[in-house]
Parts: sequence; C-alpha cells; structure tokens
Amino acid sequence: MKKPVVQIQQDNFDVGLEVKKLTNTSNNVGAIVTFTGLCRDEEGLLSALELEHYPGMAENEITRIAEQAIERFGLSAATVIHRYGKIETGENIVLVVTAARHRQVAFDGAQFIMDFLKNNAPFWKKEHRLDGTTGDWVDAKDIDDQSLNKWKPVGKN
Amino acid sequence: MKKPVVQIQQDNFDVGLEVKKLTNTSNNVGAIVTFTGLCRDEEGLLSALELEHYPGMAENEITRIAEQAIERFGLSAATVIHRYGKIETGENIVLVVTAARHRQVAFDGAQFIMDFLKNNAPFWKKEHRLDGTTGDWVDAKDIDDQSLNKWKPVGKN
Amino acid sequence: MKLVYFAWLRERVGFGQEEIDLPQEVSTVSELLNWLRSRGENFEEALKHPEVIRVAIDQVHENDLDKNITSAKEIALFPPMTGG
Amino acid sequence: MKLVYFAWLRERVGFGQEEIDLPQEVSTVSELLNWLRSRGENFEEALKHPEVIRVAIDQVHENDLDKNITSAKEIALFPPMTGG
Repeated sequence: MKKPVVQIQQDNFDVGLEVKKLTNTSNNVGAIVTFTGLCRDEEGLLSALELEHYPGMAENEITRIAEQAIERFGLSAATVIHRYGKIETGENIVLVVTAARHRQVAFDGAQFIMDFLKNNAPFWKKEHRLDGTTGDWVDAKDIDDQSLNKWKPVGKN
Repeated sequence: MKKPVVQIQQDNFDVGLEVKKLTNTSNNVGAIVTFTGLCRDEEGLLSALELEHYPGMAENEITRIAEQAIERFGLSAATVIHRYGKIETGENIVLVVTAARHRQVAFDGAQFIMDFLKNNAPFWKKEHRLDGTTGDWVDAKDIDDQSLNKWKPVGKN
Repeated sequence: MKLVYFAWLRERVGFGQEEIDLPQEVSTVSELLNWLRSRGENFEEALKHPEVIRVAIDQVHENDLDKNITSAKEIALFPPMTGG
Repeated sequence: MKLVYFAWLRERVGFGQEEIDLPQEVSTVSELLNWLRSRGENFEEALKHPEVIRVAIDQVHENDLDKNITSAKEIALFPPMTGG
C-alpha cells in the first residue's frame, strides 16, 4: 500500500506544489482532489486563530486516517498537511490532496480524510478577535460528528 | 450572484494560481476544493488524447453548469478551465475550483460541476496510442450518466 | 441554416460543417435526421445508430425529436460527450 | 506516569503536563478522573463536565472509561477536537 505524506508544521504550504508532487507519481492517475481549509474572519469578528496541537499524536492520528482512506478507496496517493500556531484570517490551515484513477474515488477519499480529521485529529482553535481581545476556544460542532455517519463500516475481506 | 470564471483553452493551467485567486476574494471563505482531471495512459496503452470541442457551446454549457452550482450550493466562487487539442499522458485536462464558507458545500459544488460537465459539456476525446496508431474515440461511460442521479431536482423557493 | 458535426460523426460525414437550405418537408429534429440519411452513404453510416446521436439547436442541447427547427440558425450533431 | 492537558482543559488546570505516581486505588480512566477532581479546585473546574472530556492513552483515543491504565506511559485529557 502507498504510504501517505503527513506533515504537521507552523509554516504555510503551497497547494500547487503538493498537487504537482502527486501528479508525477504515475501516468495512470486521472483525478486529483484538493481540500484547503482556511481561517475565516466570521464576518469581521476575528483577526486570527491560535492552533494548539498534541505533538506526536497529531501525526499518528492523521497518518492512521489517511492510511485508512488509501486502503478503503484504493487511492493512488494522499497528502495531508496541518498547520499549528497563530494563523491570520484568510490564511491556510489544512490541506488534503488525494490522487486516484477516477474522480469519485479521489473525491470520497478527500472527504473521508477531512471528516475524520475534524473529529479525531488533536487540534484545538482559540480565537483572536479584531478588537484585540482573546476570544473563546472554538466549540466542536455536532455537524462534524454527524458527518461521520456517511462512512458506514465496510466488511473486512 | 457571483459569476463563475470559465476558460476553454489549449494551454495548460496552474492549480496553485487558480486556488490563490479564489483565496483572496474574501476573508470569509473557509474551504476551497479543487478537482484536476488528467490524461491517463491506461496501463501504458496511450501516448496522448486529442480533445475536440464545440467552440461557443463549450463555454456556454460550462458557464451554465457552474452558475447552477453557485446558486444551488451557495458557493462563494467557482472556476472551471477545460483544455482542448492534443494532451499527453500525465498532463492536465480539466480544473474545477470551488470556494465556500464550509467544506461540504465546496465538495458538493465541485462534484456537481464535474458530474454535469462530463455529461453535457461538448468535448470528445480521441486516443493516440503509444504504438503510433490513432486509436478509437473514447466511449461515453454509463457511470457518468448514473452519477447525475445523486443530484435530484430541488424545489424552487 | 448551418449544420455542424463533431468527433466520429464528423469523420463519417466527411466534413465538419455545411450551409443548407432546409427542404420544405423538414421541420423537426427527427425529420432532419431522416432527410440527412437520404443524402448519401456517408450520412447513412454516420447516423445509423440514432440512440447515440446528440443534437444541439443554436448551441443548446435538445432531447425532443419533435422540436421545431425551422427558425434555428445552427444545428449540431455529435456523439455522447466525453469531456472532463 | 505523564499526564498532559490541552486547550481550555490545560488553561483551567493551570499547566500543560505533570509527572504523577498513580495511587494504588486508581486503575481505570474513570477512577483517574475522580482522583484528579479531588486534587483541587482547578481540577474540579477543568473536569466538571465529563461529557466533554476526551482521553488518549499513549496517544491513542480511548472511549472506554473502564479501560485499565496502570501500564500507560502517557495519558492526555482534552476537550473535543476542533482541527481542520
């Protein structure tokens, strides 16, 4: 099985570069899907988010999720990059790239990784508000929890 | 409603550049999804695909599909670039980029555009084989037709 | 009226476009297809599987074979699309 | 054994990690949570809503409150995750 590329880093990432890396792995890749998660300003409320993470477990958990996606959907390749530290509004937070022969597989793989990452990757976001105050810790959303329901367990062969 | 960017061109495109263009449209975009379709070699059979298109109608049809996606899912922005002419294996054929506040909307919008583009955009692919011969015209796949079934009509408000 | 052909349909017809004067007895899509078939072996061969012929009137898909075409400026015939 | 705390749980406890010797009467996740609550107001405040406390044993999520922890090297307590 192809191993996923997983990076937990403070620095920004380059979507185009990461796509190029997966494009060149094989001439039998027909579809590449990327998901980029960005820091929203929530209608002008926020100036930044501070991302705290659990070093070690963050890498392990995301690697496990990406490996599951590669195996379950038969992805040709997968890359996940998650940033930590202070991230200004409009900046990148997370990148998922999936490569596959066909488009549905690439789409499903990327969505699967994001759904499980949201619920299981040990990251937490604290708000920095435009008025200079430190805001709340962002609450986990029920909708993220529910989004796991579409990935029903599959029988082992 | 935000107008989609639609380009039909011979030249290659730059995924990273197109993502950057949509990233800077608003600080309230939280999710960007890209789909890149590439020319597969079909296990070493093909050297290239020749893409024929219907000028004028290709632009119109893709614009219509992208506008539908923006309206139906509430996308913040959408870009579609489709190439024509001779495209070597491993090269880009089509790019869809969708931006939205939340990830499910961006994913759904990109998949909707690709599903309808596959079935309704007037492009046709002819094979160039590695042995130097000109191969067949690629057949339309039933699976592309079936993939429209998941987008049931929604009631108008 | 302009007729345009694409992909293997263009190859079988032998050319990509032509200007025609619609005969008086032809006013719908299916009448157009029947009339074209009578114009020679190339058209007969190109149009022999009607289930894989797609039609666009003035660059808009048209599924209704009974659609009136007398005021159309451009009618396109082509196989199922394989873009993307 | 190392205990680590994250996000608002870390802020309420007042520090991010500590080394502890597990008391003899503590051998499961739920016994650990009960014992921690007895260690002061900061822990009481941090752990007062058990339904939003997540636990990882040696960096692996653990949902079973009856799970034995006596051989664990590192136990992490944190609120529901909000990455991505």
